Amino acid sequence: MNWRISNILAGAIASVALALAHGPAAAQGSYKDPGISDTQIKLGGSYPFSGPGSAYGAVHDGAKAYFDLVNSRGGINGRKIEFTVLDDAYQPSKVVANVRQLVEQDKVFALFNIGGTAHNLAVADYVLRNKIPHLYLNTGAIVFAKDRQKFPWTLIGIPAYATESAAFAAYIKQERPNAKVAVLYQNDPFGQDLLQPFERAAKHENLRIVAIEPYNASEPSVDSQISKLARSGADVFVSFTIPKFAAQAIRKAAELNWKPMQLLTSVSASADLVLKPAGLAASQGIISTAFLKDPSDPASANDPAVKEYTAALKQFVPNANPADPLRARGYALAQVMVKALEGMKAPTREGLMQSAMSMDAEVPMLLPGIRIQTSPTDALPMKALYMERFEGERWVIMGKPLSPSPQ
Amino acid sequence: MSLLRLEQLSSGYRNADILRNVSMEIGAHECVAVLGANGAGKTTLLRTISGLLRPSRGVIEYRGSRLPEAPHRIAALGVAHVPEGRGTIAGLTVEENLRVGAYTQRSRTQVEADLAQCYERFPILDEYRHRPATYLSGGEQQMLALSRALMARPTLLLLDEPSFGLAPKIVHLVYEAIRRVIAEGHLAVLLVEQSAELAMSAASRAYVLKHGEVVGAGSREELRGSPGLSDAYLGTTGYHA
Amino acid sequence: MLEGLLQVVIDGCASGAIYAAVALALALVYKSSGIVNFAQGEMGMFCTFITWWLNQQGLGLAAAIAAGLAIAFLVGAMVERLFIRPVASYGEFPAVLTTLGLFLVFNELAPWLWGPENRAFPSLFGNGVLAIGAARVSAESVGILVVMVAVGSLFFLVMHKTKLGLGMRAAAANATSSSLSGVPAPRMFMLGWGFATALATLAGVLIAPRLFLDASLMLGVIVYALAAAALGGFTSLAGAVVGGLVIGIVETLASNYVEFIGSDLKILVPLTVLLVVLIFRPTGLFGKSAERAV
Amino acid sequence: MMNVRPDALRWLLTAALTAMALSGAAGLGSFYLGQITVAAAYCIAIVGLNIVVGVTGQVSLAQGAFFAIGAYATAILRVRYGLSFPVALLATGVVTSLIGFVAGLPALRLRGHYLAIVTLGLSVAVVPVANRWSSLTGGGAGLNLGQVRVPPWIGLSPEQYLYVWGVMLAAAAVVIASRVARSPLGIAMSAVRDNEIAAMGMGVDVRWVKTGAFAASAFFGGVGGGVFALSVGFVAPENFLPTLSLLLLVGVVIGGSGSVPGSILGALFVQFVPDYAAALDKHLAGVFFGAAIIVFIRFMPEGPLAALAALYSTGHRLFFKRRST
Repeated sequence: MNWRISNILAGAIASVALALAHGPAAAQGSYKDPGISDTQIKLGGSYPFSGPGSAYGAVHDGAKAYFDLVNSRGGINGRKIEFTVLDDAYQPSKVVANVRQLVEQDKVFALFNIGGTAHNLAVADYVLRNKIPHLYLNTGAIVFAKDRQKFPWTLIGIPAYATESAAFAAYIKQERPNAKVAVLYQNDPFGQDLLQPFERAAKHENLRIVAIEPYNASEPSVDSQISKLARSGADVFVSFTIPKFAAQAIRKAAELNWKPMQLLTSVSASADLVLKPAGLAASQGIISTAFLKDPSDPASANDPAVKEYTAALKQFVPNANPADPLRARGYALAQVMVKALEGMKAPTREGLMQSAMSMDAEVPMLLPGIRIQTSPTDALPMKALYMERFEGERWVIMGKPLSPSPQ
Repeated sequence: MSLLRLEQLSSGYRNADILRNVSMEIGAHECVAVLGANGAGKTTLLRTISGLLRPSRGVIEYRGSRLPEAPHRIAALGVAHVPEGRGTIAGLTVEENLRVGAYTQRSRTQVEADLAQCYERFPILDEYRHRPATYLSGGEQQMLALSRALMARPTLLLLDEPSFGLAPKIVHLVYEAIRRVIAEGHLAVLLVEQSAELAMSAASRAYVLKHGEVVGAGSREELRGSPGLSDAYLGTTGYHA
Repeated sequence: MLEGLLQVVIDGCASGAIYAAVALALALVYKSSGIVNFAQGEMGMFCTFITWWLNQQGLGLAAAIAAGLAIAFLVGAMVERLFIRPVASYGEFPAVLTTLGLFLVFNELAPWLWGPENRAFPSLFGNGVLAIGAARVSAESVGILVVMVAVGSLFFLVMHKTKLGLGMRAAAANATSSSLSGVPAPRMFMLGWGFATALATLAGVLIAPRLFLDASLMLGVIVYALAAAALGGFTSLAGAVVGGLVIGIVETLASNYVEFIGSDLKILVPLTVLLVVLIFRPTGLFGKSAERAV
Repeated sequence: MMNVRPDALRWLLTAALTAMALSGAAGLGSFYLGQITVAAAYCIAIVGLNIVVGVTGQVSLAQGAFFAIGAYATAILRVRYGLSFPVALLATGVVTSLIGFVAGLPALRLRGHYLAIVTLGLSVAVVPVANRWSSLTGGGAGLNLGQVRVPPWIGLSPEQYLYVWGVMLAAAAVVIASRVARSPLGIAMSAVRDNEIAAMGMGVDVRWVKTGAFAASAFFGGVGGGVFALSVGFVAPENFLPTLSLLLLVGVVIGGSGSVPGSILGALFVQFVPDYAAALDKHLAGVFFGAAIIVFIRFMPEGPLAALAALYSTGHRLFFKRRST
């Protein structure tokens, strides 16, 4: 085809696209920072609604349900929450673009509940440069809590993965001091973030790890990894997996007649998504940690917080299954966020950070005894968690909340 | 009554007609050649008749009624087209190619008999019957293509340059077979060829195409009698069969 | 050590059975329409969801599977008619890229309709475990292999011993020539897509109990299945099954006994095997060269 | 038209187009600058892929891998070796074209689907290899490139500076590839695409043309990846899933296979249509994007430029005169 004509056309279309890209600039009120007014607070989020991590999109349902509930009750001091979310397909580069869009186009006041370790690391520089509160991340990477110089505007939402790892190591030490430990982990930031502190904690507790097997989330099955771990002769099996692979692992271990003590990360500690599909018989006695109330547990059906959660989800996100613990997590973190917004002394981004970094509060959807505690030098909002054991068809909380120090 | 009648037929690709206002008639059991230089529209003519191209204007009448649109429906009415380049079906064996030719035939015993006849006509096909058809030489593939068409027991056989790319000896062999088929008298043949001499060794009369239009027609004798015609429009003298 | 090896080989066969199941569907659609359908796995996944949903609605498992396969056949045929046929004449790229578009559509439609979470899928073969010496294998894995070999053989017979199969192969290899011989090529393509989608759904129904059903059911399998189908030569149904098993076994062996590869790089094993085989046999183990004589 | 003018015209148009795009740097916020810089990165990679797929006719599903290798190479050269980014980009291009040359070797034996699947293998390898080689790549946690340093006399923000670089590199890629496609080498490439045996008969060394095409496409792919890494400021394995190669192929076909300027449109499609799709319904973004691909291919199989040109020529015929030949 004629180069000249095609160039003109390409140029014309490209310039139309450029023109489309120019958006109107939002007006700013009398407030110092954008995204907040007498009647409104704009929050921005980014979730994987598509792509390989799309199961995590469910977290958004819970958050949305709680914000809608708060708005239906009149908002926070008369300010309604507008929660703008974009799809990032679980790609860090998309999170970067989304955050730029949320801050520059949508003029959000703060970022809330973005998931994934690499994904949040990717935007950390940007939020620091632009001084945007980057709160209650849906990741437990301890680096955000430790390196406050680099991440002063960032705060994780869930217990540090390292906290869970330390709890696991301590539990193994207590139950089986001479254990031979086998670990299965997902070969991405999620799994690596759980594995690395666990290795440190195991060293600290003098535990012997005899086998570590990675799996790629893009592959169909972990059967051959479990087979390999079973042959290592381990008598403790730690599973840092997402639900589908957690269920595969439990079932394959049973098929191989391998009966180690099993510890399963709380991400996959779901009766409905993991243990029932894997088979209840094979799931008895599995250990995990908990910080959230379990909406699928019949025993908690009368808990007012769970009742409110179930009703809110039904009202505002009608098709969502409330049993998914990720939805409960989103709901709980939205409760924390609302507390932080309520505690603002000044309606500014700095005011929000100050509120978030000096909190001592109970949150209804969290298990009793787990408080949100932060201070300017302490960026681990949830330090405690419970050990729990799967018995019959439900999780049973064991003992008191633990606060192991993350390694 | 004519078997095939074309009236003011135009056809081609996209919005450019290659054939323009072509009219011709072919009677049952006769062999008619279509002569013309490269690009005269000969192949377009055959492709339009067999339904691979849709005419932009004009009428194709076969046994007194219009042809359906889809090529396989036209084939089911007894029109067999040996396409340019032989149309060997890759990945199938020689025998499977022949059986595809008999796809419209219902009687199993008759198909087996026709198969035997093909093998008798071209023993080389018998020898290679279980080989992939693409392993055959060009001439063998032409014999296969002709046989595949005959397996359909056609009433009208369309042949597109059966001599193309073949050594003179092989051309001779192929044309001998074509003449034998015509002599058997069961079908009519529309034969496209660049070489007038070659085509007229089988055909009894011919149409001459130039730039997509019929510029001449006549019997074997008439064409022979006007050497100007073949020189002017055909250009080549071609093979002696 | 030897017991370990037996278990490793058996695990490899179990994975291989899964790859083979999907590879068979890929080979069938290639054989009957000449297109590598990137959406094959996703269409199978989608129809597996339909089967699951029918089962949830109270239909018995066997009836749900039968209905699911019938729906899959229709879905496949419709997709060919509505989306593939219009672009088929443009050449190969547009058709293949259209299957890529379909891939995205089906991949996202399923979680939108049924939710993103994984779920159990009832097994046709129960939860039994067979012991072979000291090695153990689930009845399901054996069942997958047996059913796929049986179905593969059935399709082989249909494709090679019936007139319909001859027509389908001919249409795929040379649509023009075939239709000039009276083969209704468009209908053959529709049938081919229908059969292949039903076969992919059968593969989905068989593997979903092992892998658990979610929208990514086939995502992990499709690369292996493509490699298996290519290893087998694309047009060969037996080749697809053999290719799947070879890949499953070699992959599991390598991840167990080659320190460097381990479980994280094992996905590279089938692709390397494929590359090496193709360098010596550019049309796969069982593929027939269509380009010998020009 | 005379001999000199079209060339001059081309340069003029390219310059005007580039100037128009560059003027955007003044008015756009950093979000859009980033978006368009990423689109420019895709454009560079799609131009490269077009050389292999459109011009030489070889199926490659490895372009996403070259893009990833380029992104990582640039990131590593910047972070670990502190190279300035233009130098890093150039080194990246050299590295990836060497890898591309090797990756092109299978094309000497394989064709069609077999080549597609083998090249897909390279794309599948990216994520696990990046995770494995974490000492270099940062593993799953990724590598942070930080912002580029802008020479103070230029007076642009880092985003604007990268945007200008991205647009100019994309324009350069389009111009260079167009010239190559028209050069004797490009004609040899097209000959390989149309008929390998005939090309050999014409004295074309098919082996060099094929591997050379892969090397060239990898060069552009790598530079595109480098621009991507600089613009995003961060590289992590999840950015480079095997689907990226398919996405770039979508860019080639949507823009018009073989049409180098079409690559610009292909890149804009790949970069912006998913966002528009997600704006319609975030849970159905893939459905809309997939549907957009299907519709574009259905109605513009040779790309929008060819479709518009066909429309133009039809209109021209209708309005002016019906030529009778």
